Amino acid sequence: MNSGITFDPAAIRELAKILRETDLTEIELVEKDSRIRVARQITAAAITHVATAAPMAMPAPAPAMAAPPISAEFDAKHPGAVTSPMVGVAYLSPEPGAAPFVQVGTQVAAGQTLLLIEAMKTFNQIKAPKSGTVTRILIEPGTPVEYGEPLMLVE
Amino acid sequence: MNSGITFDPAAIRELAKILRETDLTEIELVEKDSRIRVARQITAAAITHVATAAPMAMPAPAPAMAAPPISAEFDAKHPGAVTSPMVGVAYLSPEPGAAPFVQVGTQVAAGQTLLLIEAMKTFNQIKAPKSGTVTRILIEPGTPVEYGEPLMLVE
Amino acid sequence: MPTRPFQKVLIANRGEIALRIHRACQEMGIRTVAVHSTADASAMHVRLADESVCIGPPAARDSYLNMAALLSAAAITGAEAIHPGYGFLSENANFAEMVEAHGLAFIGPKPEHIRMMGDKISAKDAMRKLGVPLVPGSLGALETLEEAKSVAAEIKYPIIIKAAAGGGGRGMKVAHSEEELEEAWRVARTEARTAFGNDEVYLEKYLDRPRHIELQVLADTHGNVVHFGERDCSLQRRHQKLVEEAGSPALSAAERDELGANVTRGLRELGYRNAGTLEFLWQDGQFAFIEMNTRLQVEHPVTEMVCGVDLVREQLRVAAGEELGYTQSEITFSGHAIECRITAEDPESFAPSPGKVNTYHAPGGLGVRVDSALYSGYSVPPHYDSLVAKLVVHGATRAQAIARMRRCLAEMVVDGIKTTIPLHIRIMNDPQFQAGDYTIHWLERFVARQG
Amino acid sequence: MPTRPFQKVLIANRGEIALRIHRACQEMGIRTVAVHSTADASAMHVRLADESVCIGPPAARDSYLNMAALLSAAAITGAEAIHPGYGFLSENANFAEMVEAHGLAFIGPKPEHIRMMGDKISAKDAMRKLGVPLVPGSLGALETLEEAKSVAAEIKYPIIIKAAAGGGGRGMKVAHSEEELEEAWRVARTEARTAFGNDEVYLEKYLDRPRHIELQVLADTHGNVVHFGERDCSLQRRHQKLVEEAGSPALSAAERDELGANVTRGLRELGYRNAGTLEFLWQDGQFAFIEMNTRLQVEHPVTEMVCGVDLVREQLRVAAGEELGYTQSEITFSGHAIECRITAEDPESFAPSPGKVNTYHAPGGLGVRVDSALYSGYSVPPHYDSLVAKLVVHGATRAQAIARMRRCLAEMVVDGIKTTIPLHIRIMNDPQFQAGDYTIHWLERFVARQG
Repeated sequence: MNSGITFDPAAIRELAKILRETDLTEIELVEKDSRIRVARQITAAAITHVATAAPMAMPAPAPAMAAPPISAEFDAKHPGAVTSPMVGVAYLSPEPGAAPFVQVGTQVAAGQTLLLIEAMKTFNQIKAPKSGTVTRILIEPGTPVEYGEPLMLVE
Repeated sequence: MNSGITFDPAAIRELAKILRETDLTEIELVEKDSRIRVARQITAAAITHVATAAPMAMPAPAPAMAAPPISAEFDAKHPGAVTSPMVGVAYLSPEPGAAPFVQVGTQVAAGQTLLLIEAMKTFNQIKAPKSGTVTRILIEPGTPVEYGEPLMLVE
Repeated sequence: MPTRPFQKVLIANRGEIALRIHRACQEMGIRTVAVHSTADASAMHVRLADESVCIGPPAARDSYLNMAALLSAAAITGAEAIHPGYGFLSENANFAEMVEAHGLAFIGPKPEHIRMMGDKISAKDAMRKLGVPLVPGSLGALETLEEAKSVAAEIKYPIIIKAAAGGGGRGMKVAHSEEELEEAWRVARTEARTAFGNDEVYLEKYLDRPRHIELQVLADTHGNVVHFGERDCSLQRRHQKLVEEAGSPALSAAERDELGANVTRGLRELGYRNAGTLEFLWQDGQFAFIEMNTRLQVEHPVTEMVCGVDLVREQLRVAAGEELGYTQSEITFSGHAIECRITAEDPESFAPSPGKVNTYHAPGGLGVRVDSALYSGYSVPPHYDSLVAKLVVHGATRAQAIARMRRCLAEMVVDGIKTTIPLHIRIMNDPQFQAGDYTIHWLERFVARQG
Repeated sequence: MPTRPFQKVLIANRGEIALRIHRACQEMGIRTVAVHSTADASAMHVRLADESVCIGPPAARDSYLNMAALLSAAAITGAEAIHPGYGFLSENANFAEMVEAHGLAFIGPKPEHIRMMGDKISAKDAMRKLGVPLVPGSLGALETLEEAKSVAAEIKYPIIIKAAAGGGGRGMKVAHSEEELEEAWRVARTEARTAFGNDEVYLEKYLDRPRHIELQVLADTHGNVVHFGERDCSLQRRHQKLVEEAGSPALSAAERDELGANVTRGLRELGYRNAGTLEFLWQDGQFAFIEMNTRLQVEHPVTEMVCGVDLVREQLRVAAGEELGYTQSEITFSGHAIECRITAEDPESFAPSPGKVNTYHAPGGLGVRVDSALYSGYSVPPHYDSLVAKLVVHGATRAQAIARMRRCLAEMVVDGIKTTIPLHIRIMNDPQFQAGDYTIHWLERFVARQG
């Protein structure tokens, strides 16, 4: 498989079935280096429609900044998410052309610098909140980030 | 399994059941390298509230005419209800001082006159839609009635 | 005719106009009686009125058109006057007569004027006598080509020659210049002779790209008549107005003033009473009377926005015998107003879309007015007109009014049913509309182009 | 200073004023950047803006008051100008300086004028020099009783004698006539000597029943200054305005014009820029300057309603370097406007009532404006000001405006949280309010009486 990830379709189907049967909206399983997460949005019942109609009927929130950040799909509440403590522009390396602070797969210690955010001409070091492995980098170097935006996953 | 994750469907179903029973929205179990997380969006409670909020929050309908009819408590959909086919003033006897057409307890045949409604200087005979006993008279003589208002119960 | 304000008024209508009338009454301290069919028991005006009477089943002929029920409802509630709104019985002279015969005030014109204007021929005759402009042309049949040339030169080309006995397009020929006149004259006469056995023809100004421009008038019972300027209602689809403006992007103040002086003089002579609207076709600076509506119109808010007048309040005052209290010179026009009629229809197919409105959110802010009986949770019944909201904006200039309308249409939410909001957005974004460059044919083509 | 319109403006505020600014921008074709705390992610202005940036957690000091975050947000979105609204950083001279230091336009006055007016003493000094009226009285200490009599006769009774070294009410004595003056003079001096060891006293006009009247001004960067008349904001509770009117029921047009001429002359001399409001106490025909607000005010809509101006549009134009394009003589006043501030508070205890609004329904119709960021399903966050809606009406007369406000308050629905709508209904129904007979003390007593 192209990404090197193998998975068991039957297991996922079984989880989906459980999801349907149980009214759950999310199941996440983690074991060693593996993780499976299945989720479902409830849309079936007519009542739900009314219940959610009010907020849904209003205009959708404005796009966050000019280009929607690629991390939009990731929830800032992800347990491994490192979120931005400020508005600014994110950089992955200490200076242009230099090697990045971390890459996917890098083992980091708590307090280790992960990236910089420039705000008001100041470069602020964003540090790992805990030890772990960088499993995903959610921003492109040089792009703007807003407060609370997920930057990396450290798990 | 090729993803290296094994799971116990029964355990997940049990967690789902606990979730429902306890009103929790999320349960996460971690044991050594394993983690199970189940979540459910609560929509039920909000549904009822929002669904009925809109109509209830609006001003109540204006009182029907100057004095609310005493029949307000009775539903026009009562199976024995004789409802007014017009707007006008109801009279229970053919002329002032005369005996009423019917009283509570009167046995009536289908088509028998129950009362008069005056509209546009014309006295309209309101007839029993079916045979039965007058079980309740819902209007006072000389009072206005609106279209569809229950006048008597014939059961 | 009473000389004191009304104490209680019955509103013989439904929907947004019933709410409009209720609001005006309430602001004047007048109690309101809402009448409604069983389908409208939870309507906004029923909820807000001081009293309500259910007058019949959903079908309008048994409820809102049921004269006996309306008069009975007025009798049992002690209402002194009836406001008919628009549509339904508003232009029914018999109803107006019955209302007055029952000792109630009809908030509208005298029955004879409703009757006169209800017949298009008698209306045109009356207007001709009063000196109101009709389509210019020869008054009768033309004897000679020379006579035709002379009339055409006077009213200016293009002209149309029509068979006096004609109909269905036969015997009708257009000439755009004197060069074309002779041929048109001959062909029209030949066709007329062939088709009707009568070659008499007459000649009229040909309006190939007219605008629909109407004039709002108001008269009290003391001989005072004023006008509140024009509305441009050219944006129509199947004779239904969709967008209205005050003033017209095409008309000059001088043209408006001249027409207004002409019309108010005529109506004073006629002894007209209460509000009314004269509808004209307008092209190349010329007005041609089409008909007169002897009632409040759907689009009256645009006039209110530019003149700062409350027309329903004025109707109620005039009907109670009050004098206007102002003259034409005190009526001024400020800025520009646009109304979008939002209907419960598919914005492309125009299929009706009644049903439950889950969420209703009206736009707000400066220069915005919404006349709507919608609320969150209300069900639009399938039995009546599809108009659910009138979104009206005012701006210092027409461009500012359009910009404001665009932002309001983007803010407005009517969720659960389809509405024409998307169509209005497309209209407001159209360069031709923005340039004010449209005729009564424009919208049909615009809709076809989009579809 | 740019001389072309802005392309993109950052709105450094939240709630109804953020929406107000967004609307003005959108109608001018200016793109908007909404900034918001995490508590406001689903706010109306965030939903409607062209772009949005989350600038911090709920606490205002870390979000709406976070200058670095605001400037970073402007930088990463390419905004050219920042509108601060009211409250938050709107009167922070340092912020205005930082904005300009970053090459952006600050939509407001020059930093030095914000600073000058932010200090009450320097503001009063400036106004005295510019000839704007302050509380009349002796400029310094009085030497003799004769001198006191002479000043008192000039400024008219009642007067108050105050200890020059005073404070806390000691050494302050009121005299309502010359007969009372001598005793007041002696007692005040004795008290002053006892309390402060210094018997120097001065004398001021005593305002026992003042109204709060303020004047809206606007200045461009080309030396043009105009005023848009007064607002009467006397209805206050704990220095929070609840109801505002334009114009004041107490002020004559001549008084307004005289004050306006005086103030605009002064501000022209000062080189003031953009919008501002001078607040005065007013009693017996005399104005006494209190302070100047160097920003847009909450109650600006009542001015817009009577003057037909869009003040936020004007702020944006002026900040972009445009000329006003009109003079004082072109500013006219039409009818009367009233604003009710509707807050998420218990109408009797004034306890805050944030939370979910199940149904929001704004009143509509003629002469009604609602500025609110509420919508059905929105949750009012507990972190900020409790203002949730400004209900503004316009009428031909004050009585008509009050009648309109009453019917609007009855139509409005904010279900799920408590609001001050019931209090506003009581105020509108009060005969003293209806007579315009109130001072800055009236509302406190009214609330106490009701409770």
